Amino acid sequence: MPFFPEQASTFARNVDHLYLFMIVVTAFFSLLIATLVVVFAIKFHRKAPDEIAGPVHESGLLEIVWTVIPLGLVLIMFFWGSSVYFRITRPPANALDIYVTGKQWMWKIQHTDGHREMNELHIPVGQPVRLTMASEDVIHSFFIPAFRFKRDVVPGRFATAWFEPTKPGKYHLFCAEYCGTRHSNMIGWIYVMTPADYQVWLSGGAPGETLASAGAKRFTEHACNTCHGDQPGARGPSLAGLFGKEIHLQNGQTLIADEAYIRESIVNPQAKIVAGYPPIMPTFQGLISEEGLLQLIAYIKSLSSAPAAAGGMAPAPTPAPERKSSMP
Amino acid sequence: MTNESRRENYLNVRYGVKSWLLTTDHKRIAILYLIGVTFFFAIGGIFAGLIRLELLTPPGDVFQSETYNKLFTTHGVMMIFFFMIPGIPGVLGNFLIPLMIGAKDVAFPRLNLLSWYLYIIGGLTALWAVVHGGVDTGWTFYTPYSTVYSNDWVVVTAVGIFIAGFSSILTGLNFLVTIHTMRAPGMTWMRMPLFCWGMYATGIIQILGTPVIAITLLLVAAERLFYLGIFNPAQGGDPVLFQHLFWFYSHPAVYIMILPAMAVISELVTAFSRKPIFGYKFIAASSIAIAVLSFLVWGHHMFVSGQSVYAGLVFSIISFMVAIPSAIKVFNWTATLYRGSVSYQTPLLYALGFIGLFTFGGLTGLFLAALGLDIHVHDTYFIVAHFHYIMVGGTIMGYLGGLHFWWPKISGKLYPELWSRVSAWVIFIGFNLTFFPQFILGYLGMPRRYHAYPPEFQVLNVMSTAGASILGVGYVIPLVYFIWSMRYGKDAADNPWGATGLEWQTPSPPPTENFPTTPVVTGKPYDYLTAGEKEVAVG
Amino acid sequence: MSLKKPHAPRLSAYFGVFAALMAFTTLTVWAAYQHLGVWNTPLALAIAVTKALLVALIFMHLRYSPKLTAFVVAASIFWLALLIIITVSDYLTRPWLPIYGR
Amino acid sequence: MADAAQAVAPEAPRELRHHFVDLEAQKEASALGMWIFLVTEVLFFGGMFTAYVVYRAAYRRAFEGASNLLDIRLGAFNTAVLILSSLTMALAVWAASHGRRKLIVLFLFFTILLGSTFLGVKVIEYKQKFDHHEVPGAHFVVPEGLPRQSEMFFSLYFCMTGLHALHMIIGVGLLSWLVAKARRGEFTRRYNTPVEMVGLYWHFVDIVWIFLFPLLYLLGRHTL
Ligand code: HEA
Ligand code: HEA
Ligand code: HEC
Ligand code: CUA
Ligand SMILES: [Cu+2]
Repeated sequence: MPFFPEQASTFARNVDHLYLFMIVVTAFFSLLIATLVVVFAIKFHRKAPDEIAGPVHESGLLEIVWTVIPLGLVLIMFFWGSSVYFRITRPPANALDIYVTGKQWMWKIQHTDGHREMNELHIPVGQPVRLTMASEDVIHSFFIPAFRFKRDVVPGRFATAWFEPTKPGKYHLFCAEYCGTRHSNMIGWIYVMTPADYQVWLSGGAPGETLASAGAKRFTEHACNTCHGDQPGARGPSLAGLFGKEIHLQNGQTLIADEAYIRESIVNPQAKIVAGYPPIMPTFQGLISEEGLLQLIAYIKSLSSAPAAAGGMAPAPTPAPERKSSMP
Repeated sequence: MTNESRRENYLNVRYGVKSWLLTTDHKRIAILYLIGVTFFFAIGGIFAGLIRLELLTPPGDVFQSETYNKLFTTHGVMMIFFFMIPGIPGVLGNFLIPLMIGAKDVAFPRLNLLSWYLYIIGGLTALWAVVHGGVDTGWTFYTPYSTVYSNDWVVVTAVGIFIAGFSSILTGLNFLVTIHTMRAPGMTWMRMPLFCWGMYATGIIQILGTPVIAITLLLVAAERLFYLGIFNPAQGGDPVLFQHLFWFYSHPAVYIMILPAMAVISELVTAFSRKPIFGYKFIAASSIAIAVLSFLVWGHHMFVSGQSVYAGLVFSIISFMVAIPSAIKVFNWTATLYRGSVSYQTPLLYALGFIGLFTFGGLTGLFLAALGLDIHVHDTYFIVAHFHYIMVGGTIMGYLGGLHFWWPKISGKLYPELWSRVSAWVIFIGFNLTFFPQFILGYLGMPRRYHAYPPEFQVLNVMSTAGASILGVGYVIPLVYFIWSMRYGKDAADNPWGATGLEWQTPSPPPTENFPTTPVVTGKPYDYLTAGEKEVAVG
Repeated sequence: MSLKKPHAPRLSAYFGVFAALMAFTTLTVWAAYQHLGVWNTPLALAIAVTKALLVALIFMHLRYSPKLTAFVVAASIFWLALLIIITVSDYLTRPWLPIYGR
Repeated sequence: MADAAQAVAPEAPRELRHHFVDLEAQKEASALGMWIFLVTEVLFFGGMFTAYVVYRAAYRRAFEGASNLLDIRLGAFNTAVLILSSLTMALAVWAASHGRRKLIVLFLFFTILLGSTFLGVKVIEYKQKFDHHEVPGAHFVVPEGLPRQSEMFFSLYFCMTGLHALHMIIGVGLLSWLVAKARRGEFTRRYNTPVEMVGLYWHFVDIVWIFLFPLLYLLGRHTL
């Protein structure tokens, strides 16, 4: 019987090492306490019914020792745990973009080239994958034990996260956040393929239109183009080249336009007003489905990248958004 | 019956249902709690049995998915809100605090009775929802599932918990005021039994945390009824805000569940090693430290929820810090046994079981507090194993240990020693067989709240179910012999264990007013060397 | 923990506090219409805190109560601050890292 | 309770419950209990204040715009009414501590009157909101020129003022109970704890309003 799930991503090993360290500490202290308790209980067993123990010799030194040693250990655990965590949070620059929508009770997956999958995800080995996830209803959680990867998908905002598979194979995909009746059926498979197999998979099946062109359709459907039409005197700013650009806001702040910002600009435009424009953009909260939002964003992103990026190994690699400040 | 046992005491001063249902005597109210708590534990336990039955095989073949979801929701709600939280405070706290500090009753006896009624009304309300279809949100009521998608019984359950919350608040308030204002002459803070310190710390959490869950559940109910949208993303609400408010209470609440058990253990360890507790001040202070720190760590339940990574860092480090006072307690208990005069009677068996299982369960909590690791194990059976180790292996062991220890005082009777030892061992073995495999399951990736699971997890699940059946038998044995002993048990002496503490200075069972005359305390607690006449003068 | 201190303020203090509360109410309404930039809310809150303090100290006799009472009140404010500040700090720090945790 | 009787020595005052040493200890316990109860109330409202802070920061313009739809005159009037009622409550406590039976009843009566006035005005305000379809839920109509999230403001407005009003209603009930007791002459210089305790509660409810008023009515008035 295995005690570990397969190690199939770059950080699986890091997580397992930390796990082993914790097991050692746990085993040590559990055995220590259990042994002491049993030994004391036997050794100092009451010999006569009216026996009374000697006085207690309190020891400040002992108290300090058993405060400081655990303190040191937990500090190690904290720094170790956090460093693994930060590795998991920081995506590399050349990630493959995948768009995921969670919905009671299925996972809908869209590739930028238009391939769509249901409860299955095909990815090439050795290629960092960046997920942009949204939920249409309740909270779900995208969980791949073999990758030691999990991320809640909270409705109302995007969850972005990444992993890099290291071993071809077929792995479980679970929904880990309770989401209603068929929560335990919201499962699927992750297929990690060799680059060659992946190419075969890509060329098979007829991808529909690309995500970006689906988004372009929505762009006119929702009349975004009336204000963001790039015509002179348009009421809204041009969206060409927006993604990854530095935006100056009316209140003096600046930020980098990423998916979350664009999403917020659509569902809650009043929150961040671009400098030089009036706050007239209506909110589209509740009017555009999550899948639609993902398509719109793919479209807006496509306005920034080289036009011929579709297809190929890593369609439309996204620039790694720079970090704003020198936080740890 | 001997003459001695016909002495007037709180059990025989008055008879009849009314004399119980309208009593304001803290000891009788404790008995009322004992009945209520046992009832809800049995319900929660039966639901646990059904959960384990379903999980015997990989496909969901015994129940419908909907039913299964209601099973674990009801199991969690009943066990947490109607068994664990009111358990030790309601039964042992009520019975013992006034006795231990030398008071005639708690500060507000009528309020105390009201607490019990609120508890029962809340529990029956929640049960009503179960009978009529039931909720399937999990005990955590995460939005927007609970507010927009699940069924309307969420409202009824939330109201039930809301009512029980007030019961918990009033109990905490009562204990705090009692400990502040009702101590007997000479009973200074540093002479107070550690049990009272533990209950004091529990009271702090109860009054500061419970109101927040009350308002949160009220908002959930209101949102469901009036479509408010405070937690509904479609209307601009943020589900993660709900999680913040929920865990602001529900993390400290786990210490409402463990502090009273720790308080019991502190008493048991000294009594059965006939030795003053090692590091009295450290144990007392660590209870307070746990109470305060417990309010700073709630976000460790939200590491993968999309909470800010920086908030995650802070919650992680403080979660590690809460482990330190717990560690201090464990080490001090162990040191108390050293050179004691240790007698292996049943309460001590439970106490030792507690120390071992709590240590292990607590240490697995550290796995979860480590950010990088929690990402993998969050919402898997690892979590389920962690909290059952602490709550079943810890709190229930403490509760049963305490119940055995004070049973002679409560009932005036002795329980059968052999059977009680047997059941302690059965529980210990059954428990470990049930929950240890779940750690492995969790790390292998089996998510919790899963009605059906992939076949490769079956072996471990079968072990777990087997353990649960043993565990269930283990719990029924004490239930039977406690009831049996009330009629057929031998009469207990006033101080059958030779323990110190004011509660052992009064007859078993105590008279209504607890002490013939107000006791005067002149020395430290647990002074076994000079116990008896000199230190605790009655009169 | 004794109640032997003077129990209550003089009668005139009640009327004084009442007058002050009314004056502050007028002030806060007036201030709400002024363009104070970011300071509108802090000012309104400062006035509210002052008013609350007056009610607590005089009307509720907090000034004349045992230290323990003051401690209890301080604890409630402290815990309220914990709830609000820690929760809000999550929201404030979410955008710091532009990838994850949004 | 009956089982109390035996322990109370013959000379013990009527109001002394059996398990306390003397009246002073009893009063001390009640006061501490009441203050601790108020602590729980602070955190009870605290949950909503937290939600308010979070959403106000997220939807600033919606909140400011929606706040301007509240009637500031009614709000300010109610604030004054409540402050006045706090004064009469404080005077009632003063009267009780001097054993002035008639005055206790009078001041309590005024407090009830003012409390009811407050509730009456609240009813008017709620009615207006219903008429204007500004009540969140199925019939909510997004006010002209405001972002959709103004609904959130009204959700919080109704929750916060609604629970505050509920506390007022309970307060009025308690005051009526006190009036009945006071008329029977139950409060004396020596024993007046209930008046004091209800007083604490009433002042607390006033304090909650002192914060609700600027937070709900006074946002964004200067942007008008
Ligand atoms: C009584 C109940 C109880 C108690 C006391 C605890 C105690 C602790 N818990 Fe647990 N916990 C729960 C009940 C409890 N928990 C429940 C019910 C859940 C799940 C809720 C749900 O989602 O449904 C949960 C979930 C939970 C999580 C969230 C996991 C997730 O969902 O992803 C985390 C994360 O940090 C955590 C951590 C801890 C820690 C660090 C402690 C610490 O306090 C433990 C401290 C104790 C020790 C450390 C042992 C003694 C120490 C020694 C003998 C010395 C050696 C010490 C060192 C080396 C430090 N718990
Ligand atoms: C104090 C709390 C407590 C206690 C004591 C228990 C006790 C047990 N729990 Fe539970 N459990 C929780 C709190 C608790 N649990 C919580 C909070 C959850 C999470 C819920 C959620 O996800 O929302 C959970 C979830 C949970 C799960 C996960 C479900 C899932 O995620 O899908 C499982 C699975 O095995 C389980 C099993 C058990 C078992 C076998 C016991 C055993 O220890 C029970 C043994 C007891 C008995 C078998 C009853 C004994 C019988 C009697 C006393 C009287 C008999 C009756 C008559 C004579 C009529 N529990
Ligand atoms: C009524 C006109 C109008 C319509 C319709 C409109 N917008 Fe806008 N939009 C604006 C204005 C004005 C701004 C700049 C002010 C601001 O930030 O709110 C803007 C800003 C934006 C931004 C942020 C741009 C930046 O430079 O930071 C994005 C992204 C955006 N809109 C996307 C959309 C999408 C997608 C739609 C359709 C679903 C849409 N808009 C419909 C007027 C409009
Ligand atoms: Cu989706 Cu669970
Ligand atoms: Cu926790």
